[in-house]
Amino acid sequence: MTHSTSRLKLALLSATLACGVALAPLSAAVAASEAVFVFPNSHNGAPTLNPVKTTLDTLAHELIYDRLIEQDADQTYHPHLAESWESSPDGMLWTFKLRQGVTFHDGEPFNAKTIAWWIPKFAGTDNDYLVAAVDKVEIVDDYTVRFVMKHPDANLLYNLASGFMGVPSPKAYEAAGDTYGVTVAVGTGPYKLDHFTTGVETLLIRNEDYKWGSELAANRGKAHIEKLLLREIVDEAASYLELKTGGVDMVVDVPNALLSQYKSVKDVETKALPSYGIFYMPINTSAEPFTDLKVRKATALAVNQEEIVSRLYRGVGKPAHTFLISSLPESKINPQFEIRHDLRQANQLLDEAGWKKGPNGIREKDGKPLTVKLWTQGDTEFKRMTEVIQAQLKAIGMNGEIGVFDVSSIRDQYKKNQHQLAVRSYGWNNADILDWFLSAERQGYPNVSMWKDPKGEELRKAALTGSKTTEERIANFKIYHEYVLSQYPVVPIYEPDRTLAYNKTRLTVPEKIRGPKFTAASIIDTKVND
Amino acid sequence: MSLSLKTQGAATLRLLGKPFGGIGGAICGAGLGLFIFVALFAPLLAPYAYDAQDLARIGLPPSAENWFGTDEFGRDVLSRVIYGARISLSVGLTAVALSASAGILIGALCGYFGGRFDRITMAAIDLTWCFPEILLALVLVAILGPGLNSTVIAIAVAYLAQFTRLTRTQVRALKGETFVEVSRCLGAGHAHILLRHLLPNALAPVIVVAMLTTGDAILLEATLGFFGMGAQPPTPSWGAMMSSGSAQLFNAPWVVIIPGLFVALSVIFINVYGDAILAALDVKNRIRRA
Amino acid sequence: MTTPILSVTDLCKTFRSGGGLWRKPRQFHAVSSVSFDIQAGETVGVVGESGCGKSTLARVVLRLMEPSSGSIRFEGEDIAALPEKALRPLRRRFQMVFQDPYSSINPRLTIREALLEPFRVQGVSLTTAQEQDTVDRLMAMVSLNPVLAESHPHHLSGGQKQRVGIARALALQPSLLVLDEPTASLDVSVQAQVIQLLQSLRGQQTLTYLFISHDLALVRYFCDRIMVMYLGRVVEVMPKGATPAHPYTRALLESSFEPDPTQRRSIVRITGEIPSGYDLPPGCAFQARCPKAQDLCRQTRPELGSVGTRHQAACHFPDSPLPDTQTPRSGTAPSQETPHAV
Amino acid sequence: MLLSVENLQVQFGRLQALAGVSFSVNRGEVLGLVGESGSGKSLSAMAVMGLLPLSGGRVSGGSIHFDGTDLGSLSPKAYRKIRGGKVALVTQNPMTSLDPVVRVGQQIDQAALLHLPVDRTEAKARTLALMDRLRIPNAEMVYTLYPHQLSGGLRQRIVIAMALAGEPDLLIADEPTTALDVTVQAQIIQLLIELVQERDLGLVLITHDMGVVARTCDRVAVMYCGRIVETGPVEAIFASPRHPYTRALIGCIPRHDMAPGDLVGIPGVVPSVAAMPSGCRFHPRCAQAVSRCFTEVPPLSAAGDNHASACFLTDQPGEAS
Amino acid sequence: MADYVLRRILALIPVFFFVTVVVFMIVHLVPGDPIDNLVRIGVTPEQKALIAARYGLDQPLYLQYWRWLTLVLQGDFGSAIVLRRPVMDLIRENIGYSLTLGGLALCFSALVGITTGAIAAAWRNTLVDKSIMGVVLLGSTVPAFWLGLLLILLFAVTLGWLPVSGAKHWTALILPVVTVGLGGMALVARVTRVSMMDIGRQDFVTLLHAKGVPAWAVQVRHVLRHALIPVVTLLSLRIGLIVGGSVTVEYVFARPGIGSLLIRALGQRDYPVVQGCLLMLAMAVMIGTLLGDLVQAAMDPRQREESR
Repeated sequence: MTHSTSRLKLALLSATLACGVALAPLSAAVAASEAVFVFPNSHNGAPTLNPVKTTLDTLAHELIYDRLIEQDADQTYHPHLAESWESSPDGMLWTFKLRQGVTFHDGEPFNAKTIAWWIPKFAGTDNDYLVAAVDKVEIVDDYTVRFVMKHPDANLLYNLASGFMGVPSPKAYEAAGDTYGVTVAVGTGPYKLDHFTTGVETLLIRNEDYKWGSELAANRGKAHIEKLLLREIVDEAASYLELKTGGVDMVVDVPNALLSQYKSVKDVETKALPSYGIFYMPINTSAEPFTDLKVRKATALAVNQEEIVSRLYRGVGKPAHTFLISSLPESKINPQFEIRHDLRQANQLLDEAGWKKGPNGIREKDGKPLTVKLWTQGDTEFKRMTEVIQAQLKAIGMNGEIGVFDVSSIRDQYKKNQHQLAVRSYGWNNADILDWFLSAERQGYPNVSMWKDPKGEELRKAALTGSKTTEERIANFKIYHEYVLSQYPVVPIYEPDRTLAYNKTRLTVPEKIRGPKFTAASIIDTKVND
Repeated sequence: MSLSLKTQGAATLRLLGKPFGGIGGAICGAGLGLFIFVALFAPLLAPYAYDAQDLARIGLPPSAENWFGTDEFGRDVLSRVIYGARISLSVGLTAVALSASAGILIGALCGYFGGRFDRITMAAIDLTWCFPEILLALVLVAILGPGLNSTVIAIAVAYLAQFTRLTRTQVRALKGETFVEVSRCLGAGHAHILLRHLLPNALAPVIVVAMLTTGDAILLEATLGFFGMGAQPPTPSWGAMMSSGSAQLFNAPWVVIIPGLFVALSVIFINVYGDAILAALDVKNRIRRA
Repeated sequence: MTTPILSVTDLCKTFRSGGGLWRKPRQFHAVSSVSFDIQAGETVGVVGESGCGKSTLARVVLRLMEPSSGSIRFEGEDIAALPEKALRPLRRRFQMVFQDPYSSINPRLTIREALLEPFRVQGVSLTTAQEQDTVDRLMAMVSLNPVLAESHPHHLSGGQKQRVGIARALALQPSLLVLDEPTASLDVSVQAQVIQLLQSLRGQQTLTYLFISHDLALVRYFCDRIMVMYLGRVVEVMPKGATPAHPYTRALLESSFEPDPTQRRSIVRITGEIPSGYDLPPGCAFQARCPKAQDLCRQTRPELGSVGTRHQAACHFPDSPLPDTQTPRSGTAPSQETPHAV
Repeated sequence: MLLSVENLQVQFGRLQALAGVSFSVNRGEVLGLVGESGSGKSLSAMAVMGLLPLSGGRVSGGSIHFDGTDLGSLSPKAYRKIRGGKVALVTQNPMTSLDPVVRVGQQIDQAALLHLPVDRTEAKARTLALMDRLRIPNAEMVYTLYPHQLSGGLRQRIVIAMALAGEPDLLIADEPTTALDVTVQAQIIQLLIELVQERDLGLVLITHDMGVVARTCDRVAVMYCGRIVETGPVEAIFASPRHPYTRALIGCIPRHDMAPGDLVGIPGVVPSVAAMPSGCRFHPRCAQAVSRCFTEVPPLSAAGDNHASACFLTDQPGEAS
Repeated sequence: MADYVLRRILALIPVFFFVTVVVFMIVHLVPGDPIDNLVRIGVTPEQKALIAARYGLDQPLYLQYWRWLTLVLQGDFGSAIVLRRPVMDLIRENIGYSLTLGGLALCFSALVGITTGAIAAAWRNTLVDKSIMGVVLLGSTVPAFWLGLLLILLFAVTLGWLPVSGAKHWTALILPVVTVGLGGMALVARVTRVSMMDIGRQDFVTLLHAKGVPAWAVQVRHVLRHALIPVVTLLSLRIGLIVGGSVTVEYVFARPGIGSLLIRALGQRDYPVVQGCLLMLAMAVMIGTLLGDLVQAAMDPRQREESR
């Protein structure tokens, strides 16, 4: 080659060197009174911050809006925007005394008129069931309202304390129309909305005028953190890494599978939150062989909840033996109804039902092997648990064939009644979840068990609409819950602990987390360390 | 001696280039052979059952007992990788075989007959090029439901256009070759010309491209697996293994890194070996034309 | 007068190209009303530069391309409008040798398979022994070493391949052989070999050749009768040895250099190049390059008219076809040739 | 002597492609370098141009003197100055010899800009004048066209213009007309001859066509398998070719006075570089070969005035058939 | 040229309609129902039917298609069902991220790919060539998400130089760009290398040397220029990938983008969003191909001629 060619080579080489970017150490530092949180995974993709219309209430909702009533982790109720309340003995009238001196972020005052405007807004929305029992709202005085009921509702306080009952500013709400919740969201809460991008992030700015914190919080005034960036990260590993590398300060709701990893990081502190849901296995009661109660029961007894907790989750969380979370009084049922692992009895039941062990350990009846569809959705957590269940079912000679679907497809399959067993979960802290998942009106989906039982229906209606007081409601639901478990349409598996992980060099989080979730009360108590 | 040793092989083929040949090709051929052997005899080679859980031995690092460690259910990663070779390679091969057969058939007919039939068919097939392979495959799997069969079909559809186009181009180019005209001149019918002259000559590059595409198909399967579509648990495919392991990347990185390495290795083997074959074909071409 | 083996009348082939949303497709007249007869045993040459339509003519005559209009009578039967299916069995009687020997044999076939293809295509079933005989006979006919039968075409030289092409074309014993520039892609030394072979084959069996070439000297050497084409039309038809009457033919003759240093550095008068076949001007197509062009030439297209014995030219001002001063030293025109109208 | 090549040897790896080639050319003279493909004529041209490295070859022996300078001793940079300047090349295929994405006018300009002290405007003016001289009609317009918009003949004229743009003393034309129609070939040959006379150039015309040689050259060197087998003035070569190969080459060109059967080819094929026959390389194809030809290499020996032939049978001059 | 552009654009119109039909069909073939993702679990079937009717989901498919098509022709992609916002707004919100990542990845592919390809071609068949092509081969054979994870492990976790995820700071772009761009870079490098070597063998290159043009100028001004023509085609074909195909990388790096939006919407069966995104992608590919052809026509006069 000639000299000129060498020159070309030299030129090309130096160009490449110039292209090879010398990576300088870079870090996305966060200013002192700012903090970045990762949203709980289940909150991802919420389309709107309009509390009246949303079907997914998120941490952002809780920080922008205040509610009349707060619920604590032990399911007790505490005043917030409502200072006190009382109901008539027949449950037909509820009177609420409102807190004075509360203003919305846009400067509008909060008073009885607000409530009278707000409650009717629910009519026709997905959330109308929350106040469906309220006939009308009467203004007693500027800071007193009275709800006149259509029928007694023992669940009213629970509903008023739910995340959907954050009170929006009437003025802003009416002005924004359909875009309310997307571009603007105005409440009385400790944080104001700066901007919000679905699936990406929400930036909140401290409400400097806030001085009406609830009694769940130690700090009744404005929050300590000035700016709060809430990020939505789908990939669990990414959240973990962000916390580990200082990209975020807190991950709200750490997946249990990763808990030990989180715990192993130097500056990371974890904190247990109250549990808020159950993993369970619905059994399609309309599909062979599960029309047979014995087979259902055997299947249920095959599930080894303790093993899942101790081995798969390394002791984090609780085994679930009832369908409701353990903090609900309705879950305190007669232990004989609890579903517990009993391999011997399970095998015996299957023998009785005519399913005999075949040569390869799989049971058979009339020449047909006991092979059933075991379906779940695509998230890691579900797949992991399903694989373990599959292995456990094998022990009773049941061959579960796993099918993994995305959430929408699997619902479609449920509706078409194509399924047999499934692994599902819910997050709710009220016994009415029994109604949602087991009501004969909702067969297919959400009643994946396809359960339709006359006695069950009777008990369900009694519990749901026949209870006038909280105590009565609890008692009725207990009976219903016991009956449900005796029929084995569902197998409770696991009550996960929810855990918070944060960078302890950056944040100081209050010792005790109050409220059913990690919410405003805890966040305004959280401090950024210097 | 002419300075321009021009080979008239299809331009697409030449674009792929052949930086490796000789020894590299041989090594990779052997590697590929080894992978296929492992896939065929997985049950004999795997030290443990691929689905044998041992919840007491979760996430153990590589050791004498478990050469590649254990995964989040205490299953032996080595055994799963061995069985995974079976799934990943067979999904890749089946999908590409399916895709190539359909593509060759359609492409040959379109290329040979041309005209309106050709234009409409090709327009329909080209539509798949409007969507990135991954998205196309994801949507198709969503339509077809989960499972290996739908994965295979989705991957096959994703590469259909490529094979159809390639075959069509080849057939169209060959149609202009003198030997086809000779055959017509002798009184040969369409079937004779297509089967005896066009396809045998068009096929060689298509087969090489099919081989190279198998690498891409394995990657695509892995990606689908990463999104939880594809092989259903506990069936191990390399993609599915990486997917379920990704959350463990930082306390049990072997669960992710090892299957990924095997994907990369198999794709490299396939590519280099394919290139070597290409080079060999090219040489033959050159002799013919020189 | 015997029936000509091939009789072509008013043959036209038009290609359309371009065209689009707003434009009309342009028409390219590759072959325009060409008429000629070939008698059995005759060797007719078609000569012209690239783009004159000579190859298209060959293909249209053999129905490898569909004629736009006109008739082609092969041994009395009109094959211009015959459906392809009905034409196939007839094809064994007229064959073609193509220009490019390098791509005329399927690279995947052995020479043997290539030579047997005509029989397979025409449904002639042969026993193994017959196959062997046939291959040996064909190879011997074109003087190829029979060992080569099992090789693939890339092991053969261009000349050898062209021999295979000729053998294959003759396998079914056709009566007409169209040779489309069979030597154009070969070295001169090999060209001479192939021409020699063709001459000897013509001597061995009754063959009629339609010989297409751009080389006037070669055609004058090889053919009994010469048709000169320019832009899709026949401009001159002359017997072997005649002096050209058309200025274009004269230019061609002047441009083909003979190995004779006495003509060194003689002046070439022809200018320009063959224009595109699109949008032809009225009048004589050659007028733009013709040293003798006059107004008449620019206005009226000259028809082919007789200028001597069996000699026609399409020129308003043909040179007088004087008796050729350069008559061959030996050799005569074939005796079977009979006078006929074109 | 403008160019004198002495005992030039070229190797590709271990294969010897040229085994001692000598020829020379003067100003105003046309030297024909003839032979079949594979005889090494193009390689000789590339060796003179110093372009062998492009195809992986190298000069392994002999010398090339241009205008008194030993080209082998030049630095790459100095060689580059000569290339395209004093020595220019016209290549075989006008269809592929021009950069398809550059306007033809600029391609001609480039040569002038590289080798002459001119600026862009001057270069353009020179280009236009040159195009006119080469009888390119409508030069202003053609200047702005791309190669694919031109006919073969025009393209070859552009290639020639490119070669002439650097004001060369020596032109090497490698089969400049092979790809062209006969009438165009005649025009291009005519043009080359005119230029040689007009500019007092030396021209090495590489061709396989004895017809072209007869029409244009002053002297001829016949090459076969990397060797010169016969050289001499054109009249002598055609009148009394001494080497059987020369005779055979002449006999391959059809002539008006040939009778059927007179046109004979050369049997066999040119051997490949890797399998060169021993002795006289032509012996496997030569009808007159004697046993000596199989083992000994015949030297180029004088056979008349300026006429030499490398054949043991040179003493018996043959007639051109 | 203008005529050519116009003709190419007009030719896209039937393709566009074809694409709308296919997109619509595909989306509705996916089993599932957006309403389930819209309402809370406890809603009664009657309420669901009412909501479905509100979105016109109870109508026959061809009517739904027609309604959607008329909207699209007015430049409106309709309103998201689950996400409850105009699809246009959603796309606008996300496309910037996609274009930034994709565009940078494309530039990375192009610049690094062409440079390395050219270097490999200049030193063909040497150790430099082989090692470059080896690295390039590696780049095109590893799964993108896996590469992404490893890069995070190395640069973000172990070395701590770069952020793990997100789209806040420009440094967060480096790893995703490299991850997305590496595959393209490998392809570009190979094509550049091979086509430079191919072009280098052409007659006109010999003649350029014969003219006395310096070797580097021959390589850069002439050979590279030609070699870039197929590279342009290659890159233009990757535009679709850029707009929507980096979904795995978006996932791994927790970045928003059209791909992520599409996957999310597909999961929720939010038909208008999926349709809108797919249509956008298809249009991006069509425009990309068109642009590629135009750039090619600008680079290569022969193409202009053919298209005329």
